Amino acid sequence: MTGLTQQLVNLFAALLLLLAFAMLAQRRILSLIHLYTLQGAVLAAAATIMGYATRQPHLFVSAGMTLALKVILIPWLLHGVISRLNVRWDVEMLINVPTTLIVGIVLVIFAFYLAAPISEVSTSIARGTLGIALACVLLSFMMMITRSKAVPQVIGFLAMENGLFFAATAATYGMPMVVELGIALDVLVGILILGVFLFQIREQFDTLDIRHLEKLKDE
Amino acid sequence: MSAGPQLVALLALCAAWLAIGVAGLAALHRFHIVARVLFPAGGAVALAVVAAALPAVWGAPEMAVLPLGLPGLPFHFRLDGLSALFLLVLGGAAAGVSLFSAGYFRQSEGTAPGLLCLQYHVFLAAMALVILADDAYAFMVMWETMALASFFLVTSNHRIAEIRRAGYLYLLIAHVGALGILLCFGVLQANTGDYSFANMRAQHLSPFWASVAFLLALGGFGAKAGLVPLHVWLPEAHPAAPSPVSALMSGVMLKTAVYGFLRVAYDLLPAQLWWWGVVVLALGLASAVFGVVFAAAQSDMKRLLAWSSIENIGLIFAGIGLSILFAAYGMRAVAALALTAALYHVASHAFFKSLLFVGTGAVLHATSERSLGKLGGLMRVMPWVGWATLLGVLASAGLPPLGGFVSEWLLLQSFLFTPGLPNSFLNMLVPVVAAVIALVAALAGYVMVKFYGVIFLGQHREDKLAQAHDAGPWERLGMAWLVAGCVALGLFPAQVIDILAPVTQLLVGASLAQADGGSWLLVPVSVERASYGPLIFFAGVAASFGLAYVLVRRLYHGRLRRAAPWDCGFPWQTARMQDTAEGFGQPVRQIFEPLYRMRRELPSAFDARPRYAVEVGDHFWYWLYLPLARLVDGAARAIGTLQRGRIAIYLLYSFATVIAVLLWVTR
Amino acid sequence: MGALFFLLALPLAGSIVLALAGDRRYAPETNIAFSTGTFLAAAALTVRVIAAGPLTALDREFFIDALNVFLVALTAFVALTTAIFSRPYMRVEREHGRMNARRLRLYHSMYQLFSFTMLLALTTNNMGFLWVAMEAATLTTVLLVSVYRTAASLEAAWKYFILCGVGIAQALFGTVLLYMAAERAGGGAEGALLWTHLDAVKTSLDPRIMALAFAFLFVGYGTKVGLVPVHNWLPDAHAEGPTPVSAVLSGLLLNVALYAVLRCKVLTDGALGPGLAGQMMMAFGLLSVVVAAFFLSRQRDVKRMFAYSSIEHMGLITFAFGVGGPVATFAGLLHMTVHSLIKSAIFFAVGHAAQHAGTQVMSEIRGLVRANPTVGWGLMLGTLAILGMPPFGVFASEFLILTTTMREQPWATPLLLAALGVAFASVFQRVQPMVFGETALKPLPHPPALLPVFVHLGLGLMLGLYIPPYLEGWYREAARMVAG
Amino acid sequence: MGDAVSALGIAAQALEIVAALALAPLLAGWVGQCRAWLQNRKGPGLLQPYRTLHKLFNKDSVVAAHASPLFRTAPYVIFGCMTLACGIVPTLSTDLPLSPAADAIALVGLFALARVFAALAAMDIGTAFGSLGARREMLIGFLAEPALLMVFFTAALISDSTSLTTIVRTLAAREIGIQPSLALAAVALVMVALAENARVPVDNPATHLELTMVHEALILEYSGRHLALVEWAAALKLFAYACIGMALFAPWGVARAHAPLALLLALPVLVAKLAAAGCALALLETLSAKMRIFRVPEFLGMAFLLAVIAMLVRILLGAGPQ
Repeated sequence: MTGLTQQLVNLFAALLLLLAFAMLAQRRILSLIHLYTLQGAVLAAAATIMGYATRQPHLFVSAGMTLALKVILIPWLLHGVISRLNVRWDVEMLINVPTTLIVGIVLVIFAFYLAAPISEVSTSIARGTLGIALACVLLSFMMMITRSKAVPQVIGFLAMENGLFFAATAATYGMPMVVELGIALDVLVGILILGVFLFQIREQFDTLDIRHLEKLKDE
Repeated sequence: MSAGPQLVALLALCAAWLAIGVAGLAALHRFHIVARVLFPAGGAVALAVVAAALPAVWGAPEMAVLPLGLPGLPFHFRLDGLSALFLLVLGGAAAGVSLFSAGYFRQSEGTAPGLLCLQYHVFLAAMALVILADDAYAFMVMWETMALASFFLVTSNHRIAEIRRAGYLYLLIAHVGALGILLCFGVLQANTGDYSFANMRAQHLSPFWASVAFLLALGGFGAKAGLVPLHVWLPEAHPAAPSPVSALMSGVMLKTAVYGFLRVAYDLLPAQLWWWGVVVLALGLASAVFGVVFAAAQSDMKRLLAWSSIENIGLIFAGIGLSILFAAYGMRAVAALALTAALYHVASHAFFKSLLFVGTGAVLHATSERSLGKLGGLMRVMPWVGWATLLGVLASAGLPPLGGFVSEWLLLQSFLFTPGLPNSFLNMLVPVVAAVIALVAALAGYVMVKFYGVIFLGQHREDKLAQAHDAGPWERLGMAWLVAGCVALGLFPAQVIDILAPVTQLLVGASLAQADGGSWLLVPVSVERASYGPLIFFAGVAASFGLAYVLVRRLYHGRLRRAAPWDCGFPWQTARMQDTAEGFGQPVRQIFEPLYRMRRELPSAFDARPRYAVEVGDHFWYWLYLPLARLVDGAARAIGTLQRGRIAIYLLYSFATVIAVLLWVTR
Repeated sequence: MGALFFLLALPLAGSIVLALAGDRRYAPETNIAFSTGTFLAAAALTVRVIAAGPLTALDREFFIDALNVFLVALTAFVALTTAIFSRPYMRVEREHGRMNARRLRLYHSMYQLFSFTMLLALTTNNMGFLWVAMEAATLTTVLLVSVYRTAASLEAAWKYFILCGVGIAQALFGTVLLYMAAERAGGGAEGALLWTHLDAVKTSLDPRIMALAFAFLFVGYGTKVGLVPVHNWLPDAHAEGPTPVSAVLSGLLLNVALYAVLRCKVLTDGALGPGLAGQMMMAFGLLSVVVAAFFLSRQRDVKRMFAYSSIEHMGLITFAFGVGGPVATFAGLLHMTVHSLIKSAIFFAVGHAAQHAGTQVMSEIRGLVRANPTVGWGLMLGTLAILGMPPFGVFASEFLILTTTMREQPWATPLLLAALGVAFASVFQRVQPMVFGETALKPLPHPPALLPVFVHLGLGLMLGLYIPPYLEGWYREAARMVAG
Repeated sequence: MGDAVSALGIAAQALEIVAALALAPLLAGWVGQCRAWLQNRKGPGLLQPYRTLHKLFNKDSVVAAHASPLFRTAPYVIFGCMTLACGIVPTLSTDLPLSPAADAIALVGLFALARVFAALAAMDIGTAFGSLGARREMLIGFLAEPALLMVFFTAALISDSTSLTTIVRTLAAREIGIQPSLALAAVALVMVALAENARVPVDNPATHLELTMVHEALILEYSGRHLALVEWAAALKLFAYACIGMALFAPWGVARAHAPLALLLALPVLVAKLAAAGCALALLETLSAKMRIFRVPEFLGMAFLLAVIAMLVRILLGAGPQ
């Protein structure tokens, strides 16, 4: 039985990596949000499979929370923000797409190099996925750097959160329940605050381009 | 540790000074209490310090530990011969200056008198405790508190921009010097982690580390004393301070730097290397020449005295350098002679420089004028200040009956012994160094004649000078004490040498044997070799003065008539026809042209309003300090680009840091 | 156990109460009342810990020992004095029209919530909860930084949130790895993340995982400490928010972040031996001191300059902990205390100075001593204290740090001394004209409450000259615990 | 004072001072007379200085309206210093009770004290001449004093002491030989003497031309008894310099201790030597022309250099006969 769950978890990990790359190369905001929702769904599925395979009830609870938070609530909020600020236009990138992808690949290789010594020591069934989780985190970090608009940067931040969550579930069958709740609460409050900020920036600079946020410097 | 009676008394007196300061803070704006009660009380405490320190010169060293300070390193205090001597100098000069400042501080609108009283007495207490400190932490705390208190005193009327600038420069160089001293103590403790001086004395450093410690001490204490490369703050800070404070800073604070250097060079470092002496001698000479040459070119009376302080510090360090040189070659007796010359100059400079600064203070108060171009003829309206400052001028010029001459005499005598050095190169050095010392002493006379002549003699260059009033009773008392100090140091050298003997015995292991000179003849080695009897000397001059006076009155007459001075047929004599300060300094500026950085503005023949101006600059400022400032500014600008403002860049930094740390961890 | 309960319950309750009545006339007084309550609870807790040694509560979810109890006491005390200072400050801000009722309510409630999160982070035993509390601390202050709604404050808040968010995310990954290593070492499911359990079993943790975990944790919490390569958010955030927030951020939040790093260092030292963690902290610490020193001379805004000074001092403390050994760690703890006291005092004085001049640009603030002597002398003495002039406490700890560096790492001493010299030159060159000289400043509508400034300076002076025996024993116990 | 102050010593000291006071104006007169002969004119006669002194002592002393007491005390101080200087330099005998009181360095200090008081008195009046003269006098002073000190140092290195009586005793006891360091020192001393006593190459004692006078400018304002004392002091200074020259470079004929007979013999020897010195000075003055004031630093710089080289030669050539 474990052979199947092992394969399923690896499949979900591969899917997550693919989605991270897709978000890195995506130009339009709407499809960026769809990809994020997809990532949330994959995460929830992986958590349920892990919960089923290791018979740990709290994994089901966290899977449910992920589903509620990252598949329903946050995308709904983002859509609301997008429509309210009528942000439909393409997303400029600071560096063109091909170079970002190549750098992405280098990052993935580096992540695996890092995770290699740990994965063969780890006993959890999803040993190999730690490298992928680290890769997801680094890729979303990369995404935040290369985006020049506020909303894509927020989505990058959320993707990094997803990567971390997957690392928690994959490497250690999820954190203790209380900590999971705390993290989820923090993510939620973070999103609310970012939403408030988006409105304030829009009101102050009537554009969401971050290049206007460069006055505080010590040249 | 049983604390000796003298040390306990001295610590109590320092506490008394602090108490007076705090009392001043309490009576912040009540001027009379501060001026008439607290400052004289400070003077009385200073006298008590003299009384307590005198017996300690001969006594055995006393130790005490206070529960203050760091957990592992409480405050250690120690009173030995060297500390006692410098406390005597501090107490003596501070007594006179405190009495003077009782009358000096008026209801001026500068800082509140109570605050001034607090800073003044914290300054005195800090200096005394620096001299008593016996571990690195106590020394550093008291050293920087002294710098801090004197900084606040220097910037007491901080509404003038260039006084603020002077205060800033002063505290900056003092702090950098203190960092050097901290590094020196770090080297001296030689990895034992115990920072008490007792432990440092027990360490035997390798010649390399001993030299590193010595050079750090020379740099650190030289910055506070005003040795040449680090002297730029002194001509700015001393004139900016109120006069009694400049007197204390010049007279006593520079001596704490000399004390610190002697403590490290002789007490904490067991053995001395010969080239240390040469380095100190060279720096001392450079400071002396630079000081006196620049003093001659000044046209502000307090800057002139500040530069002359640099010259005197140069002479003191030259004496110390010579004594280190002799000590390194084992010539103990001659090293004692050179060290006695240096210590004697410390004492006499403390008294006559305080007297001169206090004199300028009285002039400044009477005329509220500092530039020499606007003074003149004050002798008639301020006789007390005039005669007292005349005595200070004679002592500062190193003229025979007074204190300045004795230390110069001892220094020149010690130069005559240098041909006994085994190193042939140094023997050749002797005539050059002796010549420079003689030239500096002569130039000091030139500067003092200029200082005294332009201020007190001649005609009033401004007509408001006629209303100048003489010094008040307190001020006269203070000046009288300082004059008495100068005269005593001049006429009774044998007794002063007896006080210095145990100190040189402690430091160099030998002292000036008072051979057969009796009590009124100064005989360093033997009568045939050299001797100087100021009392007989003074009696000789006085006798012939008196005889001539009486005989002329008896044989001829004493009639006197007043008339207008000789005007060589040109009736419109004005005060502007007298020699100005710049004029009087012109020959020295011409002869020592390369030492200055002069910018002259000469009027052309067709100028409607011809204007002549000469601006004397300091080479070190242009070749050392400005490039350093530009270097730091350039580095700051380069690092400034780190904070460019774009969030993407910041995220990139964070990303790069994570990658770097991960690589570091997993290598 | 009661004291701990009150310590956490009071600020939480305070934030709820003030959320409802934050803009009433008595809001500042209630704020002070809650802070006083918290301080009393902290004092009671401290006395109990000194007397009875470390204690755990709520089935080992909370753990108090010598190290975090002195930080708890310090945090509660500075929070109290900042609350006292913010009462007249906020009234003047309201007078100047920069604060309206709604913003005041936000300010007061977030202030109490912020002190709750810090106290939670300090007292919790669960590393996961430590992360949650740190993240919550960021969230509570990010709104406060942008409360003035100016373009600059918005930019500062955005950068603060994004950069700290990314930083804290690294720390989460580190905590995950820590949890993984703990599980491997045979811990029970829920006990695995408890620090006391980890401390007990730290020698058997897998060194490879711990090395990676410490890397992430150090960079994560290091961002919150403001170490140099990841410091960019700090000057903007500390300069743009209202002054009480800057004081609390500079004074306390940096200490809490460094406390978190210390907790991780103890575990890593157990697993890998003292080499790695110490070297990393020394490298980043030294880099922070040198780079921040050179930044100081480029500043035009007074709060930005003192923010950089905070970076420099946190770098020095990190360096001290990196050097390790009982004396250096003792000096680091002492420096942490004195830096918090003096830096918050400086921000109080700077706050009123900025209100006098109506701007934070240093060239427009002149002659403070003549306009308002207490503010002027407060700023001057505070600046001299923070620059390490004796007889203040900063010199005592710097003396210890420098002297141990001379013995342990002699190569670092000239760098440190040069950086301290440059910092002294730049800061004092800017502050002296601000305090001395002629003045054109307008008087304040309400008299400032500057008792906190002089209380802090008094404590700083005391620590410089005489460290009371129980305080010394307390630090030595904490130092022994950290240095192992 | 070492051995008991012998009666003979006191007598020698008193005789020396009285001789100095008496012979100084005569020396000045003699130099004036020699110059007159060299310029083939009759000259005012040998005793002219005494007559002028007597005339001046009888006249009232006219003092400037706003002169301070310093102006009136300065002449007495200057006169006192110069008499003490002549008392110290061993001209007649080496057993002088006053000699332990001041050695060579103190003597240079004594000259400096007199110079400072003269300069201050000149500046007291506040006219252009006084202050100009004071500046020039101090300029010459601060260059000549170190040169004189170096001359004394050379002699001190040879006789291993700075006490003048010991120097004279050791130099007199040496056999006559070519001694380069002493020769250089002699030339330096002559140049310094010319500068200090305001003789021709540096300053013309006879003229009152504002542009050139240095010493005369100092005493321009004095009259009556003050002028007499200052003139007498100037003569004494010339006498003292001559005695220093003879003590260092022609020390023979000076009486030993406990030799009353030699004391009487020493007086005529002194007069002879002074006459020769006077002639030499007059010859030098007529041969050289007055220098511009800003050539004086080079002139005295040369003297200073010579003195330092003398010392250097002494040390380099070691303990040889030089």
